[in-house]
Amino acid sequence: MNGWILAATAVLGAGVGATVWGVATGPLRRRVVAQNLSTALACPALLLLAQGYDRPAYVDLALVLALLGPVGTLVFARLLAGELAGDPPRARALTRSAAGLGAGVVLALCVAVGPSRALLKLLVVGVLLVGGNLLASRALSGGMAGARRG
Amino acid sequence: MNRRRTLLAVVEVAAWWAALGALWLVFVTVVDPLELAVGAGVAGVAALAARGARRAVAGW
Amino acid sequence: MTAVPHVLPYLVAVWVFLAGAYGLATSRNLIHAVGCLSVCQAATYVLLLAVGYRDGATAPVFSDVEPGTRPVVDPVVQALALTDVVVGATVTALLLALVVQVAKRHGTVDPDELTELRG
Amino acid sequence: MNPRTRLWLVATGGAGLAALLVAACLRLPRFGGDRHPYGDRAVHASLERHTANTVASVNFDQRAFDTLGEMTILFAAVLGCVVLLRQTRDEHRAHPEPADVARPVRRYALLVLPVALLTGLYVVAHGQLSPGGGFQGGVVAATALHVLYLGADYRALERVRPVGAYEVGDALATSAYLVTGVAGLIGGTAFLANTLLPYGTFNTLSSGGTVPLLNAAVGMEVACAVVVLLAGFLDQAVEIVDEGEDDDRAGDGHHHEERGK
Amino acid sequence: MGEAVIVVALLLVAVSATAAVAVRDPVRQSLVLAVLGVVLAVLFTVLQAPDVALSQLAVGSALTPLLLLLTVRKVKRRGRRRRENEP
Repeated sequence: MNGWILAATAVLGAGVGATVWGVATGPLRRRVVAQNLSTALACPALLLLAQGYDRPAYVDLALVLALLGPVGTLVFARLLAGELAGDPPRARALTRSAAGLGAGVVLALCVAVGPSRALLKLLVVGVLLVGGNLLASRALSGGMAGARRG
Repeated sequence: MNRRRTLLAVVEVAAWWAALGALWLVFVTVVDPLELAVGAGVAGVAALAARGARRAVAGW
Repeated sequence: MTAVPHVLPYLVAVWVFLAGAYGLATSRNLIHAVGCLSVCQAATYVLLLAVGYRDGATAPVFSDVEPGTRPVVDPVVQALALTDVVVGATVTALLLALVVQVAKRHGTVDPDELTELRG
Repeated sequence: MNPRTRLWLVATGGAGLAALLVAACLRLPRFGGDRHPYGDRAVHASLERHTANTVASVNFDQRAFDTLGEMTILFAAVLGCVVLLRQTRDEHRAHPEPADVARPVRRYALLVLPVALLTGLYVVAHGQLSPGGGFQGGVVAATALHVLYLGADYRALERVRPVGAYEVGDALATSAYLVTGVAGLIGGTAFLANTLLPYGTFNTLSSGGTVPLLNAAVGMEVACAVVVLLAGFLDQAVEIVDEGEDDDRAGDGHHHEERGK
Repeated sequence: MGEAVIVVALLLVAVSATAAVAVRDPVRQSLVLAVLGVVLAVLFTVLQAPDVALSQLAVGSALTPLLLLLTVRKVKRRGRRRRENEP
């Protein structure tokens, strides 16, 4: 057990745990935000685990999650646009803090890894993660308003 | 105008190809000739898909 | 280590399976039932991987570690679970296609109403 | 059977099953134990054949016949979906109206599509080296295409997705797997035996004998299967309207929401 | 306690699986199932099964929710028609 895994445990227990609770209760607008945050928090946790286990190959998992997590949120934003239009989710502060956590984790890992090809891969994952989640959050709060049918 | 359009298409695909090829090099851990060849092919497929997608969204 | 963590993963698998089965039995909506079935499937993955785990070991993937330097977990159960995940998703899709057919034929996806229709 | 009796039945059966399962759990080898005879042998065999990802070696070499079965299930499931979701005589196609998606979302979709496709193909190509393989990469690549539906509209997706071609690809990939197996039978020793090709240098793309080939075949099959599968569902949900069903346009004004019944 | 992360992931799976069953509306259930998929992927990672985790991520994050929501949309359209026919 090292510091990286401890950090991952904290992110999982506090962050992802909270999103599980958020997605299971409350109005629909809170649930979709919680779903988006669950990928935004699980991805840094996966990166931390990759570093903690000293397995650069595990970064592929975070890469796939950073790509497909926001796509999953887009699925909900698109197909629930009708339900969400009347009651759009607003969670700017939460989304930003999750994005900030993701960026912070990526930067910390970059410092730990040092200049190499792995660093570039981490940066790619970080950009996809932060950009994707901010955009998915934007899509949830009205970005799909014109796509209620079709 | 037709030649101009072809040129634009080639430039678009080539730009995507270069960007995606660079991304492939970031993903892989070991670089050898076979890896480069596969990467070039895959980046080509993805570049064509990128152009196809852009045209499909914009209308033909 | 106390004795609890040694059976906890198995107990979690049992719990997830039973929860899914309960949902299946009491479901009032076939789409919800298909979701519950995928929860049951998840229990099998948890059980398989728990059986294959080894304390302090790492994944049996040697692209970034030298073979023999670190203990590795059991790859056989992982291979079983891996194909299961994707095939399970397609089976879920098949069941959902059946649900669409049921909705078309009978106009409802409530299993109780469907029973009444038949009887 | 009334709901009350059924609940009793479920409770009794569930309690019995729970008791049996917990009793079984207590007798299982302890979690994290050190005895994995099959695993150790599988790792040994995989390293002997220069396959870095032992899980890929188990799937496509040591238990390749089993994977053929999995592929067949996949193929049959997709076939079933296509049959169940086909357009029947009393249904017609209503063209979906173009959707008006916010511009950043559309740009994001156009950017993510090639990147996700590349990632999917990367995962397939490195299946025998790093975590991944045909099953995972195929799903990623197929999902990548559908970003176009999410970020634009269904018509845009239909333009880049001729379903017929993917059906052919699905069948071709399945046959490619079989042909590789038969080639092992003819040129080597047994069906799907990995004796045909040199094992190559450890931890490079060409290592592992026939593992990369089978991996690629599975990747193509899964990708095509998922595309065909989603095409059936998208057609039903977006395009196909049967007689009497209220058209999208008529019903759009009131989106009912069924709150947890 | 090197196994703390495993215990946390196991508990998350147990809780989200229970929630996925308890939430009865298929739309909300598909949201919980998406989160369950991500949590399962994390559990598989800490059980040192990155291949399975990748599989679960690919399937659970976008494909399964899309299938479920498309089915819900199709069925709902039919249900609406039925309710209007028999008041």
